Amino acid sequence: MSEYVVELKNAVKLFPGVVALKNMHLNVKPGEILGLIGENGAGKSTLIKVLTGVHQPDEGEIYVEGQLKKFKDPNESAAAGIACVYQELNIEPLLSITDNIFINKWIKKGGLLDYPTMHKKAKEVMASLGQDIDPHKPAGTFGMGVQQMIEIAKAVLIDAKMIIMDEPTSSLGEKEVEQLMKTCRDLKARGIGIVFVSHKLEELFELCDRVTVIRDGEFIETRDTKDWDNDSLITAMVGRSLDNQFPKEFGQKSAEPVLKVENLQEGGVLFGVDFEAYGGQILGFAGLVGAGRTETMRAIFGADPIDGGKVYIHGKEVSIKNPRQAINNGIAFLTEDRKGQGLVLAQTIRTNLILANMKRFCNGPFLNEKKIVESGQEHIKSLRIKTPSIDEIVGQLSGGNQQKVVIGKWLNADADIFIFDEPTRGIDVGAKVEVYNVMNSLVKAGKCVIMISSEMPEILGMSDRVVVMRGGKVMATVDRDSKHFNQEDIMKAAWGGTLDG
Amino acid sequence: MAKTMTKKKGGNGVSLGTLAALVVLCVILAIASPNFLNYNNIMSIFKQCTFNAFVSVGMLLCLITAGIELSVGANAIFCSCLMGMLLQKGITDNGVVMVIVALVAGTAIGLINGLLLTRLHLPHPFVSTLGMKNVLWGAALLVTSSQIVSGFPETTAWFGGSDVGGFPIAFIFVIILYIVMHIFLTKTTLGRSIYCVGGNPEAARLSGINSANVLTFCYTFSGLMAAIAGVYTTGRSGICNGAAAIQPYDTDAIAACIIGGASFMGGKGTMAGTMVGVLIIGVLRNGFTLLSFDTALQNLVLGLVIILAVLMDVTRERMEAKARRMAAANSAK
Amino acid sequence: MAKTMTKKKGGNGVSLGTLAALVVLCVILAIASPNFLNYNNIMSIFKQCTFNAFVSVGMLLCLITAGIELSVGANAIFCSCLMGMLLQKGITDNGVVMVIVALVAGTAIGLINGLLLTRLHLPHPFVSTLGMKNVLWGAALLVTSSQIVSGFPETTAWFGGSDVGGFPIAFIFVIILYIVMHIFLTKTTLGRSIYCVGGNPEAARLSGINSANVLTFCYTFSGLMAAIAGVYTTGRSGICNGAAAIQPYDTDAIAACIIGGASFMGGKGTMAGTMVGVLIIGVLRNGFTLLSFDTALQNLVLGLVIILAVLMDVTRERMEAKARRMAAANSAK
Amino acid sequence: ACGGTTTEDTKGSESADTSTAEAGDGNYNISVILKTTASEYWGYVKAGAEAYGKDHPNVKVEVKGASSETAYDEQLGMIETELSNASNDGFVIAPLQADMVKTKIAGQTKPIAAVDTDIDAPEVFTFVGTGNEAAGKLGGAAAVEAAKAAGWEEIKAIEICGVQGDSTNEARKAGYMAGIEEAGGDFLEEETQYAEATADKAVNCMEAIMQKFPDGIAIICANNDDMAMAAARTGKANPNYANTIYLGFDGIQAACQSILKGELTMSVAQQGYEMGYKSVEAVVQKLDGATDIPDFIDSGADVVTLDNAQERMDTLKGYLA
Ligand SMILES: Nc1ncnc2c1ncn2[C@@H]1O[C@H](COP(=O)(O)OP(=O)(O)OP(=O)(O)O)[C@@H](O)[C@H]1O
Ligand SMILES: Nc1ncnc2c1ncn2[C@@H]1O[C@H](COP(=O)(O)OP(=O)(O)OP(=O)(O)O)[C@@H](O)[C@H]1O
Ligand SMILES: [Mg+2]
Ligand SMILES: [Mg+2]
Repeated sequence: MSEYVVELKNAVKLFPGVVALKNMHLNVKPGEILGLIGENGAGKSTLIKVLTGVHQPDEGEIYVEGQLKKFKDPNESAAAGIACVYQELNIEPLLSITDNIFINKWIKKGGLLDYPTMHKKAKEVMASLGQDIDPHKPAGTFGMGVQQMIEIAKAVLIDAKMIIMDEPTSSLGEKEVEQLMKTCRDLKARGIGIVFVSHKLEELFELCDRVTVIRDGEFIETRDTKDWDNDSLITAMVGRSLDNQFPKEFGQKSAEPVLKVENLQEGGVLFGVDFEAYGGQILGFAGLVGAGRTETMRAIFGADPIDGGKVYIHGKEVSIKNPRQAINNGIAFLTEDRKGQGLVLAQTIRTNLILANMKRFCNGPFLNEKKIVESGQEHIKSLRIKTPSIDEIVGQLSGGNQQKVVIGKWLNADADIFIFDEPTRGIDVGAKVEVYNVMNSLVKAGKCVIMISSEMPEILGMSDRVVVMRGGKVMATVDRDSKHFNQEDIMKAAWGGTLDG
Repeated sequence: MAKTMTKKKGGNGVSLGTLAALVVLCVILAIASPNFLNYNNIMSIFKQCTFNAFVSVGMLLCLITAGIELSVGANAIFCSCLMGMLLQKGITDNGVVMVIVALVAGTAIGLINGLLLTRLHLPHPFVSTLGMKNVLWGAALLVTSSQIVSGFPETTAWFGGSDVGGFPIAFIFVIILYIVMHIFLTKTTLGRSIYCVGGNPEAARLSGINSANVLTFCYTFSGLMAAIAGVYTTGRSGICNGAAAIQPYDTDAIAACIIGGASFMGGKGTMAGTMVGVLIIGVLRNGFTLLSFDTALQNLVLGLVIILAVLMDVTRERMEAKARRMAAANSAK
Repeated sequence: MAKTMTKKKGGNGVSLGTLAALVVLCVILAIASPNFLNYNNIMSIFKQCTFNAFVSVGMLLCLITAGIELSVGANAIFCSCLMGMLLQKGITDNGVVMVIVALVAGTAIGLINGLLLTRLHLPHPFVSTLGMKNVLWGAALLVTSSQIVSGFPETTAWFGGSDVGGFPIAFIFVIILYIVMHIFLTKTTLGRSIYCVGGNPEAARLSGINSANVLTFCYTFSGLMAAIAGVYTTGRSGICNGAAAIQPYDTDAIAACIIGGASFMGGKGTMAGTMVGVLIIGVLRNGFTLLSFDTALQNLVLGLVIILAVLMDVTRERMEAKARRMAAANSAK
Repeated sequence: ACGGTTTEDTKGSESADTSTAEAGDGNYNISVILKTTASEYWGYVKAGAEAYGKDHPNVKVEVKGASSETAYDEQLGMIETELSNASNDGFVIAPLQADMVKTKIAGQTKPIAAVDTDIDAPEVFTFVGTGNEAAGKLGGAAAVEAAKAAGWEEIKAIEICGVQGDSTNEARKAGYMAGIEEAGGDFLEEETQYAEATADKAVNCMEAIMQKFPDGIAIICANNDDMAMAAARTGKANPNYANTIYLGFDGIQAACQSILKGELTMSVAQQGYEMGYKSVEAVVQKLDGATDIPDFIDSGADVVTLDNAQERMDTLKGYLA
């Protein structure tokens, strides 16, 4: 009986044109939380899919409690007691939350499915994850946060020896993250081993017992968490040191607001949102999941019909009925759901990059491929998109690299108002800095940047002003130099508290 | 997608809009033709619906998996011709044997459709089943050497021909079948897996559902349904004719399922809805004959109704969605 | 999907597997029948391909948007019958006028298909175009009072009938059309948008592409193509016949596109591939005549070839992917 | 006269002419393009045509047909292909759309014979057949007589049609109507049902007819035997339709059986085998320079009833053997 519940030894995994893993190691003790970190495209998800039998390794062995195992499909790994929360949401949009949670693990009574029991259990487990919702509802009607929790509920429900979580917090707000960490500690207490993937270092430091770092598909190093610090961790994963995680730079605040929103109304979601955004500044949007930040931006961008309210750009009232008009008015909107709303997964990087502004790459009606490739290569270099070529199908990039493609797309849209909804979701620390630098250069160029983020450090690190939302209303607006510009007060506002003065 | 997700269903999963369409249709016909509501006529509507009712079940399963089954009609006719061949070539005149042969053959063909899709990794069943449709059409003609066969024994005719108090046996069977399948789709593991595979194949795969087997099952089952339909039509018309294989049975079935709320994107569709779809088409065709419409008018009206039925449903949904948003807005005030 | 994404194409975007299928087919026929390679015969193959070539263009656009267009054939026949009506009812005997009327009507019908889909938010074009198919079939019979009309003026016959040195004018037009459309799809913004709308309509919409208009364009254009096909068939056969609307033109077109690499999931398909698909089907039918296959065999073989053509392609892809993995392996060593 | 014997003796006479045929300048390729080969009736035409080839070693007969009687474009393609095929010496065509064929064959010099359905074009030197209209007329008249015999006072007739707009369909309809009206029957045209030439739809139509005319209709005539047989079976269940006259078209074996079983009453029979045989024969004679070929060769049609059904069935079996 080995000391490890699961052990992976010198695994190799090849994809057409890509070596995703070369002699990879990983081992997890029962009742420990192992952090796994690495740059985008380092091979974390691949490593995980090898452990769960989604991919079969070209070389290498997997041991579960000392016995050598070969997993032909996820069933076999589940049977061996390995559960997994995959990086990408895998929701059955049309089926109820219950169906989603019990997919292929249905509870039966007398040969037939026992829905009463399943609904009950589903409600319980979702509640234990802090989501009080009706499990009969189709999962597709909920936002990403809830859907992420459904995925976690799936894994928690089966009694596993080891649970793997691939970036579970990337689409969660503060509150959900807290809930999740609590859940993890409970599982750990029950002697279950947990692999926890995240690009948020503070989460790893807070939660994990040991942290494994991988780079370019290779195992780099595993240490106890106390033996790591920010710099050593970053150096290990990006192979160089990063002096500053939030390289904030300041632009020239425009005299007049570039974007002004008055009393924005949308049935059931937005109840009179007002705010102003200035050029040369980053306006942060803080709030809990479901606060209405995304909906606000969708409304401004013309993605959803609004029921009332005014929008001014450069002091001129504009009526924006659809995204095309928004873009023509110089607005760019990087959505929070890259898979569903950001990318055409089946198309190449080349095509996705020009999606938002084909005009710019045209001579007359014809596309200028030369121009497209040049600017494409530039983005791949400046954003460090890890890909074999510009003609790679976006669907096959790693999660973080997909996110970078979306950013590239909007940089091409030559807008002067940039709305970033969770722009660093699923991006590694190195790449985050690159994204921040992009924002910096935008504000330096006098552009107006709006950044929705559920990561408090990011909000505090990068914003010039912060709008705090709750329940479809603006609770507070905090300037960088105000005394309220700190985690406590902003969270207080997000929870519905009021800030004096 | 969002709008389809919020789709409100009646208890058993039939969309009210389509049900309304059926009712409206019946009212119109009842007014237009005195014979419409007469008992015998309603019975013949049931008889006329039966064939489509059978093939639609198989079609529905395939549609739920985001697939399609274009060979259902040809398969049915082929099975019917197979029975004819046994008789024609004097191999047997035992009705039971004929029926068994037909059922086995139809199921086997369904299995082949399934394997083509899952084992040979054809991109979409449209192609394989379209090919199969042509193959079966040819085969149906070959086995009967392009002749019409008649004079089937009573035992064969029983399923398609007999009734209790005017109520066709076969339709009683249909009703039972639909109830059983409703339970199957809503209350069994395999049934749910079918929706999962159709709604999000990747999710199904990652949760360890063996998509390949689920798909193969659906197409095999569809084959069985087609075979039963073949046996039925043989008994009903008393003859078999390979040339009938080109009839657009498949489009009738697809129309029934779609009108009943199924979607090409998969993951949607119910037995109750499909039954309504089948009835809408059956009632229409019956109306045509009662009012002796000519082909031109028949197609014109059929086409319009198909569009309208779905239109009604969609509009209803969107109005509902709007109403909900407004309600939410006010409640928030 | 993943596997289809890695699909390797020849320069102009035709998948080599399907091309091979065509070549093999030709070789077999050349051996089997001395007349196959004869100039006149090749010309008649082109003539027989032309109709399908036209409707397949429209079909391809709709397939790329993850849609489908089942009314192409019926639309073509309707346009042809419209010309017939003008003649029959003595409204005009001016060929040019007839052609213009046909083109306008066909395009308008396409527009209606598009608006049904985008403005009335029907779930999937299958239903609306299926309905439209029936409507047009009926309409075609109505306008000609179900009679075959003949005796069209020379001007109408020109497009369908005339040739330069035996080479049919219409097919020259087809070749030009395919080249232009190839450039359109690969090199213009609208063309590229069509692929993106097919791949992910929501993402396209949020990127400022007006998905609704793109879709409407595709169906309208498909209508125009159908109209041209209608004018062609009128000129070629010298008559119009409403009953012809039942012929499975739509499945021929779909088969051509799919064989040529299009997908029901949208986002895929090329002009070159489609041309190969059209030729495969045309060559087959021609071969049947030369070898005087009887009907049964024709259908059987057609079915098998449809399956095989796609099968070849899929297998080739998978072998390629394997090869690339091996390459990666060695490079890693 | 029943199909059987006539064909026997024509065959006899053929073998006589054969000598002259061989005396003519030798080997011919005759291409026979039928409406389809996917039905029993056309099977006989095919058999007849090929039989001539067997009787005359110097004549090579190739028979082909579209995949269904509504596959207009396929036949158009076939005709093009065959006309462009240099090795053919003569053609026999059964047109799905006569006018269309007319445009296709314009200017052809090789002899072309029309079979089953006439083509009114100078290039066509003869038509072998009866014409669907004439045959239908025959059947209509016979049906009315039978109905009178069966004791119907008012002789109403309803037709179950095939594919609307299809020329064969329209011709047969016209024939039935004329035959029935002339013989004093009453052809209810506005009651005409359309069953797309398929048995199962015919059953639906029959059920509707019984709905609308509960106390019976004298004559139900269908455009082919499958529809007629299916209708007859359905009608038998209803006492008021027990002695209705069910009239089919083609007189195929299954129809004969059905007649013998007492379901179907009668069927109009065209002599498919003879048509095939004689049409090829005519083309060969033309090639041999014969000038005395009539421009209409009547292959004869008759009505199959209980009296001659058995006989006909045996003959038909003989053809396909
Ligand atoms: N199905 C696939 N086909 C081809 N290449 C793939 C496939 N899946 C992953 N890859 C490649 O394998 C490498 C590792 O990808 P992986 O998703 O494991 O990275 P990751 O560490 O999870 O990155 P992220 O932090 O962005 O999720 C990447 O270069 C990616 O392009
Ligand atoms: N993760 C979620 N959980 C629950 N409801 C959500 C979620 N995301 C969206 N919604 C729905 O949409 C409305 C507004 O959500 P929105 O996405 O705008 O919030 P947000 O502040 O952007 O949260 P997020 O951090 O998920 O973007 C909510 O009232 C809720 O109905
Ligand atoms: Mg990953
Ligand atoms: Mg959001």
